[in-house]
Amino acid sequence: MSQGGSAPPGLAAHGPREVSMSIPVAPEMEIVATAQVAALGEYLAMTRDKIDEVKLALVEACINAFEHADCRDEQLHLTFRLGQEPKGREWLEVEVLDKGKGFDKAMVEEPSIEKSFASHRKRGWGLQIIKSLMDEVQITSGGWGTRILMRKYK
Amino acid sequence: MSQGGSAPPGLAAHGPREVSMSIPVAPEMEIVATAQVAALGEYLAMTRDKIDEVKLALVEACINAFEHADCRDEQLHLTFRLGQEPKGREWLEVEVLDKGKGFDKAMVEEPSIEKSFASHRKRGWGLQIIKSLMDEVQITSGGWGTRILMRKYK
Amino acid sequence: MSEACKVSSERRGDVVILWTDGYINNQGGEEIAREAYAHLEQGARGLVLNLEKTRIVNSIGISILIEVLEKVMDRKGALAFCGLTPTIDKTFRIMGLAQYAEIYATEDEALRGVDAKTA
Amino acid sequence: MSEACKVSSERRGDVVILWTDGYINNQGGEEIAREAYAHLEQGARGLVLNLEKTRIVNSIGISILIEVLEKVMDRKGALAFCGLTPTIDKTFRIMGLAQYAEIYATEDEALRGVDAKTA
Ligand SMILES: Nc1ncnc2c1ncn2[C@@H]1O[C@H](COP(=O)(O)OP(=O)(O)O)[C@@H](O)[C@H]1O
Ligand SMILES: Nc1ncnc2c1ncn2[C@@H]1O[C@H](COP(=O)(O)OP(=O)(O)O)[C@@H](O)[C@H]1O
Repeated sequence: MSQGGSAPPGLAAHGPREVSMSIPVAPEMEIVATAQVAALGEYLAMTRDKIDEVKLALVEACINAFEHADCRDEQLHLTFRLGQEPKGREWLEVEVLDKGKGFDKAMVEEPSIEKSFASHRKRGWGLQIIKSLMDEVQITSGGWGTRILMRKYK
Repeated sequence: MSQGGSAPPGLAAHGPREVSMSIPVAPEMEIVATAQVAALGEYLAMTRDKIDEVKLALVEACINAFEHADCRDEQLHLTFRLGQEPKGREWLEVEVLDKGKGFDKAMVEEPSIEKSFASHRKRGWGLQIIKSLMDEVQITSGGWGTRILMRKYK
Repeated sequence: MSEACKVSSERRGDVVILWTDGYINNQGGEEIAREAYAHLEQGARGLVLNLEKTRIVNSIGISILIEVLEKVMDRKGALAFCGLTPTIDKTFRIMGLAQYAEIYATEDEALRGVDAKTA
Repeated sequence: MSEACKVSSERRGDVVILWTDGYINNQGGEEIAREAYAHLEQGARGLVLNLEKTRIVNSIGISILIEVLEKVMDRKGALAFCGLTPTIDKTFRIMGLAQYAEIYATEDEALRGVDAKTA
Protein backbone atom coordinates (compact mmCIF):
# COMPACT_ATOMS: atom_id res chain seq x y z
CA MET A 1 0.00 0.00 0.00
CA SER A 2 2.93 2.24 -0.54
CA GLN A 3 1.20 4.62 -2.95
CA GLY A 4 -1.95 5.19 -1.03
CA GLY A 5 -0.50 4.66 2.39
CA SER A 6 0.05 8.17 3.66
CA ALA A 7 -1.79 11.38 2.99
CA PRO A 8 -0.46 12.96 -0.19
CA PRO A 9 1.97 15.82 0.53
CA GLY A 10 -0.29 18.61 -0.68
CA LEU A 11 -3.00 17.62 1.71
CA ALA A 12 -1.14 17.91 4.95
CA ALA A 13 -0.83 21.67 5.23
CA HIS A 14 -4.30 22.82 4.35
CA GLY A 15 -5.85 26.18 5.06
CA PRO A 16 -9.28 27.04 6.35
CA ARG A 17 -12.26 25.31 4.81
CA GLU A 18 -13.56 28.11 2.67
CA VAL A 19 -15.28 27.62 -0.64
CA SER A 20 -16.19 30.65 -2.68
CA MET A 21 -18.26 30.73 -5.81
CA SER A 22 -19.97 33.04 -8.23
CA ILE A 23 -23.26 32.20 -9.83
CA PRO A 24 -25.04 34.04 -12.61
CA VAL A 25 -28.19 35.97 -11.83
CA ALA A 26 -30.46 33.49 -13.57
CA PRO A 27 -33.48 31.34 -12.81
CA GLU A 28 -32.93 28.36 -10.56
CA MET A 29 -29.23 29.09 -10.07
CA GLU A 30 -30.12 29.32 -6.38
CA ILE A 31 -30.82 25.60 -6.45
CA VAL A 32 -27.45 24.92 -8.02
CA ALA A 33 -25.91 26.87 -5.14
CA THR A 34 -27.73 24.80 -2.53
CA ALA A 35 -25.88 21.72 -3.77
CA GLN A 36 -22.67 23.30 -2.53
CA VAL A 37 -23.97 24.15 0.89
CA ALA A 38 -25.46 20.67 1.22
CA ALA A 39 -22.11 19.09 0.35
CA LEU A 40 -20.36 21.20 2.98
CA GLY A 41 -23.03 20.41 5.56
CA GLU A 42 -22.54 16.73 4.83
CA TYR A 43 -18.81 17.22 5.16
CA LEU A 44 -19.48 18.46 8.72
CA ALA A 45 -21.94 15.59 9.22
CA MET A 46 -24.70 18.10 9.95
CA THR A 47 -28.18 16.60 10.15
CA ARG A 48 -30.28 16.59 7.01
CA ASP A 49 -32.83 18.88 8.62
CA LYS A 50 -30.27 21.51 9.53
CA ILE A 51 -28.83 21.30 6.04
CA ASP A 52 -32.34 21.86 4.66
CA GLU A 53 -32.66 24.95 6.81
CA VAL A 54 -29.40 26.39 5.53
CA LYS A 55 -30.43 25.54 1.98
CA LEU A 56 -33.70 27.44 2.29
CA ALA A 57 -31.98 30.44 3.90
CA LEU A 58 -29.50 30.47 1.02
CA VAL A 59 -32.29 30.20 -1.55
CA GLU A 60 -34.02 33.20 0.04
CA ALA A 61 -30.86 35.29 0.06
CA CYS A 62 -30.21 34.41 -3.58
CA ILE A 63 -33.68 35.18 -4.85
CA ASN A 64 -33.66 38.49 -2.99
CA ALA A 65 -30.54 39.47 -4.87
CA PHE A 66 -31.97 38.15 -8.13
CA GLU A 67 -35.18 40.10 -7.68
CA HIS A 68 -34.27 43.29 -5.92
CA ALA A 69 -30.59 44.06 -6.28
CA ASP A 70 -30.06 44.90 -9.97
CA CYS A 71 -26.56 43.50 -9.69
CA ARG A 72 -24.09 45.53 -11.71
CA ASP A 73 -22.04 42.44 -12.52
CA GLU A 74 -24.99 40.09 -13.07
CA GLN A 75 -23.32 37.79 -10.57
CA LEU A 76 -23.88 36.68 -7.04
CA HIS A 77 -20.85 36.00 -4.86
CA LEU A 78 -21.15 33.22 -2.36
CA THR A 79 -18.67 32.15 0.27
CA PHE A 80 -19.08 29.14 2.49
CA ARG A 81 -16.90 28.67 5.55
CA LEU A 82 -16.55 25.80 7.93
CA GLY A 83 -15.26 26.54 11.38
CA GLN A 84 -15.22 25.55 14.97
CA GLU A 85 -15.76 27.43 18.23
CA PRO A 86 -13.07 27.23 20.90
CA LYS A 87 -15.47 25.01 22.83
CA GLY A 88 -15.62 22.68 19.85
CA ARG A 89 -18.98 23.50 18.31
CA GLU A 90 -18.71 23.35 14.56
CA TRP A 91 -20.47 25.77 12.26
CA LEU A 92 -21.22 26.45 8.63
CA GLU A 93 -21.24 30.06 7.53
CA VAL A 94 -22.80 31.33 4.34
CA GLU A 95 -22.09 34.74 2.87
CA VAL A 96 -24.17 36.07 0.02
CA LEU A 97 -22.83 39.23 -1.55
CA ASP A 98 -24.40 41.18 -4.37
CA LYS A 99 -23.04 44.30 -6.05
CA GLY A 100 -26.49 45.76 -6.39
CA LYS A 101 -28.32 48.86 -5.28
CA GLY A 102 -28.72 47.92 -1.63
CA PHE A 103 -31.68 48.69 0.63
CA ASP A 104 -32.56 50.23 3.93
CA LYS A 105 -33.27 47.55 6.50
CA ALA A 106 -35.23 49.99 8.63
CA MET A 107 -37.77 50.34 5.83
CA VAL A 108 -38.55 46.64 5.67
CA GLU A 109 -41.85 45.86 7.39
CA GLU A 110 -42.24 42.76 9.55
CA PRO A 111 -44.53 40.40 7.72
CA SER A 112 -47.52 38.61 9.23
CA ILE A 113 -49.98 36.17 7.78
CA GLU A 114 -52.86 38.50 8.68
CA LYS A 115 -51.26 41.39 6.77
CA SER A 116 -50.73 38.99 3.89
CA PHE A 117 -54.41 38.09 3.85
CA ALA A 118 -55.47 41.72 4.04
CA SER A 119 -53.22 42.90 1.25
CA HIS A 120 -52.80 42.19 -2.38
CA ARG A 121 -49.08 41.78 -1.71
CA LYS A 122 -48.32 38.47 -0.06
CA ARG A 123 -44.56 38.68 -0.32
CA GLY A 124 -42.04 40.00 2.16
CA TRP A 125 -41.18 36.76 3.96
CA GLY A 126 -37.64 36.15 2.75
CA LEU A 127 -35.63 37.95 5.43
CA GLN A 128 -37.95 36.67 8.15
CA ILE A 129 -37.37 33.09 7.02
CA ILE A 130 -33.62 33.60 6.92
CA LYS A 131 -33.57 34.98 10.46
CA SER A 132 -35.73 32.18 11.78
CA LEU A 133 -33.83 29.33 10.20
CA MET A 134 -30.25 30.44 10.86
CA ASP A 135 -28.58 30.79 14.25
CA GLU A 136 -26.87 34.09 13.50
CA VAL A 137 -27.63 36.58 10.74
CA GLN A 138 -25.89 39.82 9.88
CA ILE A 139 -27.11 42.04 7.06
CA THR A 140 -25.11 44.97 5.72
CA SER A 141 -26.31 46.99 2.79
CA GLY A 142 -25.44 50.21 1.02
CA GLY A 143 -24.89 51.74 -2.38
CA TRP A 144 -22.18 49.11 -2.98
CA GLY A 145 -24.62 46.26 -2.60
CA THR A 146 -25.81 43.86 0.05
CA ARG A 147 -24.04 41.29 2.15
CA ILE A 148 -25.85 38.67 4.17
CA LEU A 149 -23.71 36.67 6.53
CA MET A 150 -25.40 33.79 8.25
CA ARG A 151 -24.24 30.98 10.44
CA LYS A 152 -25.63 27.65 11.47
CA TYR A 153 -24.19 25.54 14.26
CA LYS A 154 -23.97 21.81 13.83
CA MET B 1 -51.14 35.14 -8.61
CA SER B 2 -49.99 38.66 -9.19
CA GLN B 3 -46.77 38.39 -7.19
CA GLY B 4 -45.50 35.15 -8.59
CA GLY B 5 -47.11 35.49 -11.97
CA SER B 6 -44.28 36.72 -14.12
CA ALA B 7 -40.58 36.07 -13.99
CA PRO B 8 -38.98 38.49 -11.54
CA PRO B 9 -37.30 41.39 -13.34
CA GLY B 10 -33.74 40.44 -12.47
CA LEU B 11 -34.17 37.04 -14.03
CA ALA B 12 -35.17 38.08 -17.51
CA ALA B 13 -31.82 39.32 -18.79
CA HIS B 14 -29.45 36.65 -17.66
CA GLY B 15 -25.97 35.96 -18.90
CA PRO B 16 -24.25 32.71 -19.72
CA ARG B 17 -24.58 29.87 -17.28
CA GLU B 18 -21.16 29.97 -15.70
CA VAL B 19 -20.44 29.09 -12.12
CA SER B 20 -16.97 29.61 -10.78
CA MET B 21 -15.64 28.52 -7.45
CA SER B 22 -12.49 28.19 -5.42
CA ILE B 23 -11.88 25.31 -3.09
CA PRO B 24 -9.07 24.88 -0.59
CA VAL B 25 -6.38 22.32 -1.25
CA ALA B 26 -7.60 19.97 1.45
CA PRO B 27 -8.69 16.36 1.81
CA GLU B 28 -12.05 15.45 0.31
CA MET B 29 -12.70 18.93 -1.00
CA GLU B 30 -12.86 17.27 -4.42
CA ILE B 31 -16.06 15.57 -3.28
CA VAL B 32 -17.54 18.88 -2.22
CA ALA B 33 -16.76 20.15 -5.73
CA THR B 34 -18.54 17.23 -7.37
CA ALA B 35 -21.78 18.37 -5.74
CA GLN B 36 -21.60 21.48 -7.89
CA VAL B 37 -21.03 19.66 -11.12
CA ALA B 38 -23.80 17.22 -10.30
CA ALA B 39 -26.23 20.07 -9.67
CA LEU B 40 -25.34 21.62 -13.03
CA GLY B 41 -25.64 18.30 -14.80
CA GLU B 42 -29.07 17.87 -13.27
CA TYR B 43 -29.94 21.38 -14.36
CA LEU B 44 -29.21 20.23 -17.94
CA ALA B 45 -31.12 17.01 -17.26
CA MET B 46 -28.02 14.99 -18.10
CA THR B 47 -28.28 11.29 -17.28
CA ARG B 48 -27.02 10.14 -13.92
CA ASP B 49 -24.34 8.02 -15.58
CA LYS B 50 -22.93 10.92 -17.56
CA ILE B 51 -22.96 13.06 -14.44
CA ASP B 52 -21.03 10.33 -12.63
CA GLU B 53 -18.44 10.37 -15.41
CA VAL B 54 -17.98 14.12 -15.13
CA LYS B 55 -17.78 13.81 -11.35
CA LEU B 56 -14.98 11.25 -11.55
CA ALA B 57 -13.08 13.30 -14.13
CA LEU B 58 -13.36 16.32 -11.86
CA VAL B 59 -12.20 14.30 -8.86
CA GLU B 60 -9.14 13.15 -10.81
CA ALA B 61 -8.27 16.68 -11.91
CA CYS B 62 -8.64 17.95 -8.35
CA ILE B 63 -6.54 15.27 -6.71
CA ASN B 64 -3.84 15.78 -9.32
CA ALA B 65 -3.62 19.42 -8.34
CA PHE B 66 -3.76 18.52 -4.64
CA GLU B 67 -0.98 15.99 -4.99
CA HIS B 68 1.35 17.32 -7.63
CA ALA B 69 0.89 21.03 -8.14
CA ASP B 70 2.16 22.68 -4.93
CA CYS B 71 -0.35 25.45 -5.46
CA ARG B 72 1.06 28.83 -4.52
CA ASP B 73 -2.34 30.04 -3.32
CA GLU B 74 -3.41 26.77 -1.69
CA GLN B 75 -6.56 27.03 -3.78
CA LEU B 76 -8.05 25.32 -6.75
CA HIS B 77 -10.07 27.37 -9.20
CA LEU B 78 -12.99 25.67 -10.83
CA THR B 79 -15.28 27.01 -13.50
CA PHE B 80 -18.33 25.22 -14.79
CA ARG B 81 -20.04 26.34 -17.97
CA LEU B 82 -23.25 25.24 -19.57
CA GLY B 83 -23.64 25.78 -23.28
CA GLN B 84 -25.23 24.63 -26.46
CA GLU B 85 -23.92 23.85 -29.92
CA PRO B 86 -25.47 25.62 -32.89
CA LYS B 87 -27.10 22.28 -33.75
CA GLY B 88 -28.66 22.20 -30.29
CA ARG B 89 -26.48 19.73 -28.44
CA GLU B 90 -26.00 20.87 -24.88
CA TRP B 91 -22.76 20.52 -22.97
CA LEU B 92 -21.23 20.93 -19.58
CA GLU B 93 -17.69 22.23 -19.42
CA VAL B 94 -15.40 21.93 -16.43
CA GLU B 95 -12.22 23.94 -16.02
CA VAL B 96 -9.78 23.10 -13.27
CA LEU B 97 -7.02 25.64 -12.81
CA ASP B 98 -4.17 25.46 -10.34
CA LYS B 99 -1.45 28.03 -9.76
CA GLY B 100 1.12 25.35 -9.20
CA LYS B 101 4.39 24.27 -10.70
CA GLY B 102 3.01 22.71 -13.87
CA PHE B 103 4.29 19.63 -15.67
CA ASP B 104 5.42 18.43 -19.05
CA LYS B 105 2.71 16.38 -20.69
CA ALA B 106 5.26 14.71 -22.98
CA MET B 107 6.92 13.18 -19.96
CA VAL B 108 3.79 11.42 -18.75
CA GLU B 109 3.86 7.73 -19.57
CA GLU B 110 0.75 5.93 -20.79
CA PRO B 111 -0.35 3.58 -18.05
CA SER B 112 -1.29 -0.05 -18.52
CA ILE B 113 -2.45 -2.67 -16.09
CA GLU B 114 0.49 -4.89 -17.02
CA LYS B 115 2.97 -2.11 -16.23
CA SER B 116 1.12 -1.58 -12.97
CA PHE B 117 1.52 -5.24 -12.05
CA ALA B 118 5.19 -5.22 -12.95
CA SER B 119 6.03 -2.12 -11.01
CA HIS B 120 5.90 -1.02 -7.43
CA ARG B 121 4.16 2.13 -8.62
CA LYS B 122 0.54 1.48 -9.49
CA ARG B 123 -0.48 5.08 -9.96
CA GLY B 124 -0.54 7.17 -13.12
CA TRP B 125 -4.17 6.59 -14.14
CA GLY B 126 -5.69 9.99 -13.48
CA LEU B 127 -5.18 11.69 -16.83
CA GLN B 128 -6.09 8.49 -18.68
CA ILE B 129 -9.39 8.28 -16.81
CA ILE B 130 -10.14 11.93 -17.52
CA LYS B 131 -9.53 11.48 -21.24
CA SER B 132 -11.64 8.35 -21.41
CA LEU B 133 -14.62 9.69 -19.53
CA MET B 134 -14.92 13.15 -21.06
CA ASP B 135 -15.76 13.96 -24.68
CA GLU B 136 -13.14 16.67 -25.11
CA VAL B 137 -10.09 17.38 -22.97
CA GLN B 138 -7.52 20.13 -23.28
CA ILE B 139 -4.55 20.36 -20.95
CA THR B 140 -2.27 23.37 -20.75
CA SER B 141 0.54 23.56 -18.28
CA GLY B 142 3.54 25.71 -17.53
CA GLY B 143 5.37 27.54 -14.80
CA TRP B 144 2.15 29.45 -14.04
CA GLY B 145 0.28 26.26 -13.27
CA THR B 146 -2.03 23.82 -14.97
CA ARG B 147 -5.38 24.19 -16.63
CA ILE B 148 -7.56 21.26 -17.56
CA LEU B 149 -10.55 22.08 -19.70
CA MET B 150 -12.96 19.26 -20.31
CA ARG B 151 -16.34 18.99 -21.89
CA LYS B 152 -19.15 16.48 -21.78
CA TYR B 153 -22.09 16.51 -24.15
CA LYS B 154 -25.54 15.77 -22.85
CA MET C 1 -34.61 21.46 -15.80
CA SER C 2 -34.97 18.61 -13.43
CA GLU C 3 -36.05 20.87 -10.60
CA ALA C 4 -39.33 21.92 -12.23
CA CYS C 5 -42.18 21.03 -9.92
CA LYS C 6 -44.68 18.47 -11.13
CA VAL C 7 -48.21 18.65 -9.78
CA SER C 8 -50.87 16.00 -9.96
CA SER C 9 -54.31 15.84 -8.39
CA GLU C 10 -57.28 13.64 -7.72
CA ARG C 11 -60.75 14.55 -6.58
CA ARG C 12 -62.35 12.47 -3.81
CA GLY C 13 -65.89 13.69 -3.17
CA ASP C 14 -65.69 17.31 -2.10
CA VAL C 15 -61.98 17.14 -1.45
CA VAL C 16 -59.04 17.33 -3.84
CA ILE C 17 -55.61 15.91 -3.11
CA LEU C 18 -52.70 17.65 -4.79
CA TRP C 19 -49.29 16.00 -4.93
CA THR C 20 -46.22 18.05 -5.67
CA ASP C 21 -42.88 16.74 -6.79
CA GLY C 22 -39.91 19.09 -6.76
CA TYR C 23 -38.97 22.65 -5.95
CA ILE C 24 -41.88 25.00 -5.23
CA ASN C 25 -40.81 28.43 -6.50
CA ASN C 26 -42.94 30.86 -8.52
CA GLN C 27 -43.49 28.34 -11.34
CA GLY C 28 -44.20 25.50 -8.94
CA GLY C 29 -46.57 27.69 -6.93
CA GLU C 30 -48.43 28.75 -10.05
CA GLU C 31 -48.74 25.17 -11.17
CA ILE C 32 -50.34 24.32 -7.83
CA ALA C 33 -52.62 27.37 -7.98
CA ARG C 34 -53.75 26.57 -11.53
CA GLU C 35 -54.62 23.00 -10.57
CA ALA C 36 -56.30 24.06 -7.32
CA TYR C 37 -58.38 26.81 -8.93
CA ALA C 38 -59.59 24.47 -11.65
CA HIS C 39 -60.92 22.10 -8.99
CA LEU C 40 -62.46 24.94 -6.95
CA GLU C 41 -64.25 26.12 -10.09
CA GLN C 42 -65.68 22.64 -10.41
CA GLY C 43 -67.06 22.77 -6.90
CA ALA C 44 -64.36 21.19 -4.75
CA ARG C 45 -64.41 22.63 -1.22
CA GLY C 46 -61.47 21.00 0.49
CA LEU C 47 -57.84 20.84 -0.54
CA VAL C 48 -55.12 18.54 0.74
CA LEU C 49 -51.61 19.47 -0.34
CA ASN C 50 -49.27 16.52 -0.04
CA LEU C 51 -45.70 17.88 -0.31
CA GLU C 52 -43.87 14.67 0.51
CA LYS C 53 -41.85 14.87 -2.70
CA THR C 54 -40.86 18.48 -2.19
CA ARG C 55 -37.82 19.46 -0.18
CA ILE C 56 -37.78 23.20 -0.78
CA VAL C 57 -40.58 25.75 -0.89
CA ASN C 58 -39.23 29.26 -1.33
CA SER C 59 -40.97 32.39 -0.09
CA ILE C 60 -42.36 33.19 -3.53
CA GLY C 61 -43.90 29.73 -3.65
CA ILE C 62 -45.27 30.22 -0.15
CA SER C 63 -46.83 33.56 -1.10
CA ILE C 64 -48.76 31.77 -3.83
CA LEU C 65 -49.84 29.08 -1.37
CA ILE C 66 -51.17 31.90 0.83
CA GLU C 67 -53.25 33.12 -2.11
CA VAL C 68 -54.64 29.65 -2.64
CA LEU C 69 -55.43 29.35 1.06
CA GLU C 70 -57.20 32.70 0.94
CA LYS C 71 -59.34 31.63 -2.02
CA VAL C 72 -60.27 28.42 -0.24
CA MET C 73 -61.16 30.32 2.96
CA ASP C 74 -63.23 32.84 0.96
CA ARG C 75 -65.34 29.91 -0.16
CA LYS C 76 -65.62 28.57 3.39
CA GLY C 77 -63.57 25.56 2.41
CA ALA C 78 -60.54 24.09 4.15
CA LEU C 79 -56.94 23.48 3.18
CA ALA C 80 -54.54 21.12 4.88
CA PHE C 81 -50.93 20.09 4.34
CA CYS C 82 -49.26 16.75 4.82
CA GLY C 83 -45.90 15.15 4.07
CA LEU C 84 -43.91 18.22 5.11
CA THR C 85 -40.21 17.96 5.82
CA PRO C 86 -39.30 19.32 9.27
CA THR C 87 -37.91 22.46 7.61
CA ILE C 88 -41.05 23.17 5.59
CA ASP C 89 -43.16 22.43 8.66
CA LYS C 90 -41.07 24.86 10.71
CA THR C 91 -41.31 27.55 8.03
CA PHE C 92 -45.10 27.27 7.80
CA ARG C 93 -45.36 27.53 11.58
CA ILE C 94 -42.99 30.51 11.78
CA MET C 95 -45.19 32.29 9.26
CA GLY C 96 -48.38 31.53 11.11
CA LEU C 97 -49.71 29.67 8.11
CA ALA C 98 -50.38 26.70 10.37
CA GLN C 99 -53.07 28.70 12.19
CA TYR C 100 -55.18 28.77 9.05
CA ALA C 101 -54.21 25.55 7.33
CA GLU C 102 -53.90 22.43 9.41
CA ILE C 103 -50.70 20.41 9.11
CA TYR C 104 -51.03 16.62 9.32
CA ALA C 105 -48.45 13.89 9.28
CA THR C 106 -50.22 11.61 6.82
CA GLU C 107 -52.46 12.03 3.83
CA ASP C 108 -55.22 9.97 5.46
CA GLU C 109 -55.33 12.19 8.51
CA ALA C 110 -55.32 15.27 6.31
CA LEU C 111 -58.18 13.90 4.20
CA ARG C 112 -60.24 13.12 7.29
CA GLY C 113 -59.48 16.53 8.78
CA VAL C 114 -60.51 18.44 5.67
CA ASP C 115 -63.54 16.21 5.15
CA ALA C 116 -64.77 16.98 8.66
CA LYS C 117 -64.31 20.71 8.17
CA THR C 118 -66.08 20.89 4.84
CA ALA C 119 -68.87 18.44 5.63
CA MET D 1 -16.88 13.22 7.31
CA SER D 2 -19.83 11.49 5.85
CA GLU D 3 -17.90 10.38 2.80
CA ALA D 4 -15.54 8.05 4.65
CA CYS D 5 -15.84 4.59 3.18
CA LYS D 6 -17.14 1.83 5.41
CA VAL D 7 -16.02 -1.71 4.70
CA SER D 8 -17.55 -4.90 6.02
CA SER D 9 -16.84 -8.51 5.17
CA GLU D 10 -17.99 -12.05 5.61
CA ARG D 11 -16.20 -15.28 4.91
CA ARG D 12 -18.08 -18.06 3.08
CA GLY D 13 -15.89 -21.13 2.79
CA ASP D 14 -12.80 -20.17 0.81
CA VAL D 15 -14.32 -16.94 -0.42
CA VAL D 16 -14.70 -13.59 1.30
CA ILE D 17 -17.30 -11.01 0.36
CA LEU D 18 -16.35 -7.41 1.02
CA TRP D 19 -18.99 -4.68 0.96
CA THR D 20 -18.00 -1.06 0.61
CA ASP D 21 -20.13 1.93 1.43
CA GLY D 22 -18.94 5.35 0.28
CA TYR D 23 -16.13 7.04 -1.56
CA ILE D 24 -13.13 4.85 -2.33
CA ASN D 25 -10.07 7.14 -2.17
CA ASN D 26 -6.75 6.37 -0.47
CA GLN D 27 -8.38 5.84 2.93
CA GLY D 28 -11.21 3.77 1.49
CA GLY D 29 -8.76 1.72 -0.56
CA GLU D 30 -6.58 1.06 2.46
CA GLU D 31 -9.58 0.03 4.48
CA ILE D 32 -10.43 -2.53 1.80
CA ALA D 33 -6.82 -3.73 1.58
CA ARG D 34 -6.54 -4.13 5.35
CA GLU D 35 -9.71 -6.20 5.49
CA ALA D 36 -8.77 -8.25 2.43
CA TYR D 37 -5.24 -8.99 3.63
CA ALA D 38 -6.50 -10.12 7.03
CA HIS D 39 -8.71 -12.68 5.31
CA LEU D 40 -5.93 -13.78 2.93
CA GLU D 41 -3.68 -14.31 5.95
CA GLN D 42 -6.35 -16.56 7.38
CA GLY D 43 -6.42 -18.67 4.24
CA ALA D 44 -9.17 -17.17 2.12
CA ARG D 45 -8.47 -17.67 -1.57
CA GLY D 46 -11.28 -15.85 -3.32
CA LEU D 47 -12.47 -12.28 -2.94
CA VAL D 48 -15.75 -10.74 -4.05
CA LEU D 49 -15.86 -6.95 -3.88
CA ASN D 50 -19.43 -5.72 -3.83
CA LEU D 51 -19.31 -1.97 -4.55
CA GLU D 52 -23.05 -1.39 -4.83
CA LYS D 53 -22.96 1.33 -2.19
CA THR D 54 -20.04 3.16 -3.75
CA ARG D 55 -20.54 5.76 -6.45
CA ILE D 56 -16.97 7.02 -6.84
CA VAL D 57 -13.65 5.19 -6.87
CA ASN D 58 -10.79 7.55 -7.58
CA SER D 59 -7.54 6.54 -9.24
CA ILE D 60 -5.71 6.33 -5.92
CA GLY D 61 -8.37 3.94 -4.67
CA ILE D 62 -8.08 1.95 -7.89
CA SER D 63 -4.29 1.69 -7.54
CA ILE D 64 -4.80 0.08 -4.15
CA LEU D 65 -7.38 -2.29 -5.63
CA ILE D 66 -4.74 -3.27 -8.20
CA GLU D 67 -2.38 -4.12 -5.33
CA VAL D 68 -5.02 -6.27 -3.72
CA LEU D 69 -5.71 -8.00 -7.02
CA GLU D 70 -1.99 -8.65 -7.44
CA LYS D 71 -1.74 -10.20 -3.97
CA VAL D 72 -4.72 -12.42 -4.71
CA MET D 73 -3.24 -13.49 -8.05
CA ASP D 74 0.16 -14.19 -6.42
CA ARG D 75 -1.64 -16.70 -4.23
CA LYS D 76 -3.44 -18.22 -7.25
CA GLY D 77 -6.73 -16.94 -5.93
CA ALA D 78 -9.42 -14.99 -7.73
CA LEU D 79 -11.00 -11.61 -7.29
CA ALA D 80 -14.32 -10.48 -8.75
CA PHE D 81 -16.37 -7.31 -8.61
CA CYS D 82 -20.12 -6.83 -8.51
CA GLY D 83 -22.58 -4.02 -7.99
CA LEU D 84 -20.59 -1.56 -10.09
CA THR D 85 -22.20 1.64 -11.36
CA PRO D 86 -21.89 2.00 -15.14
CA THR D 87 -19.14 4.60 -14.61
CA ILE D 88 -17.06 2.41 -12.32
CA ASP D 89 -17.60 -0.52 -14.67
CA LYS D 90 -16.43 1.60 -17.59
CA THR D 91 -13.38 2.80 -15.68
CA PHE D 92 -12.32 -0.72 -14.72
CA ARG D 93 -12.68 -1.83 -18.34
CA ILE D 94 -10.76 1.17 -19.70
CA MET D 95 -7.92 0.27 -17.37
CA GLY D 96 -7.88 -3.36 -18.38
CA LEU D 97 -8.61 -4.38 -14.81
CA ALA D 98 -11.55 -6.40 -16.11
CA GLN D 99 -9.14 -8.77 -17.86
CA TYR D 100 -7.78 -9.91 -14.52
CA ALA D 101 -10.77 -9.51 -12.26
CA GLU D 102 -14.15 -10.65 -13.50
CA ILE D 103 -17.05 -8.18 -13.26
CA TYR D 104 -20.47 -9.65 -12.46
CA ALA D 105 -23.86 -8.03 -12.19
CA THR D 106 -24.90 -9.71 -8.96
CA GLU D 107 -23.23 -10.92 -5.81
CA ASP D 108 -24.51 -14.46 -6.37
CA GLU D 109 -22.97 -14.68 -9.81
CA ALA D 110 -19.71 -13.24 -8.49
CA LEU D 111 -19.65 -15.75 -5.65
CA ARG D 112 -20.26 -18.64 -8.02
CA GLY D 113 -17.63 -17.35 -10.43
CA VAL D 114 -14.95 -16.98 -7.77
CA ASP D 115 -15.89 -20.28 -6.19
CA ALA D 116 -15.41 -22.08 -9.51
CA LYS D 117 -12.03 -20.44 -10.05
CA THR D 118 -10.65 -21.22 -6.62
CA ALA D 119 -12.13 -24.72 -6.30
N1 LIG E 1 -30.24 41.84 -1.87
C1 LIG E 1 -31.14 42.84 -1.84
N2 LIG E 1 -30.96 43.96 -2.58
C2 LIG E 1 -31.85 44.98 -2.56
N3 LIG E 1 -32.98 44.93 -1.79
C3 LIG E 1 -33.23 43.87 -1.03
C4 LIG E 1 -32.33 42.77 -1.01
N4 LIG E 1 -32.82 41.84 -0.16
C5 LIG E 1 -33.96 42.33 0.31
N5 LIG E 1 -34.22 43.57 -0.19
C6 LIG E 1 -35.36 44.44 0.13
O1 LIG E 1 -35.97 43.97 1.33
C7 LIG E 1 -37.35 43.66 1.10
C8 LIG E 1 -37.79 42.48 1.93
O2 LIG E 1 -37.20 41.29 1.46
P1 LIG E 1 -37.83 39.89 1.80
O3 LIG E 1 -38.11 39.83 3.24
O4 LIG E 1 -36.93 38.85 1.29
O5 LIG E 1 -39.21 39.84 1.02
P2 LIG E 1 -39.54 39.88 -0.53
O6 LIG E 1 -38.32 39.56 -1.29
O7 LIG E 1 -40.60 38.87 -0.70
O8 LIG E 1 -40.04 41.29 -0.78
C9 LIG E 1 -37.47 43.45 -0.39
O9 LIG E 1 -38.77 43.72 -0.87
C10 LIG E 1 -36.44 44.43 -0.93
O10 LIG E 1 -36.97 45.74 -1.00
N1 LIG F 1 -2.04 19.62 -11.83
C1 LIG F 1 -0.83 19.07 -11.96
N2 LIG F 1 0.28 19.75 -11.56
C2 LIG F 1 1.50 19.19 -11.69
N3 LIG F 1 1.72 17.95 -12.19
C3 LIG F 1 0.66 17.23 -12.59
C4 LIG F 1 -0.65 17.73 -12.51
N4 LIG F 1 -1.51 16.80 -13.00
C5 LIG F 1 -0.76 15.76 -13.38
N5 LIG F 1 0.56 16.00 -13.15
C6 LIG F 1 1.70 15.11 -13.49
O1 LIG F 1 1.23 14.12 -14.39
C7 LIG F 1 1.45 12.82 -13.84
C8 LIG F 1 0.34 11.86 -14.27
O2 LIG F 1 -0.86 12.19 -13.62
P1 LIG F 1 -2.00 11.12 -13.48
O3 LIG F 1 -2.24 10.48 -14.79
O4 LIG F 1 -3.18 11.78 -12.90
O5 LIG F 1 -1.46 10.03 -12.49
P2 LIG F 1 -1.00 10.11 -10.96
O6 LIG F 1 -1.58 11.35 -10.38
O7 LIG F 1 -1.55 8.87 -10.36
O8 LIG F 1 0.49 10.13 -11.00
C9 LIG F 1 1.58 13.03 -12.37
O9 LIG F 1 2.32 12.02 -11.75
C10 LIG F 1 2.24 14.39 -12.29
O10 LIG F 1 3.63 14.28 -12.45
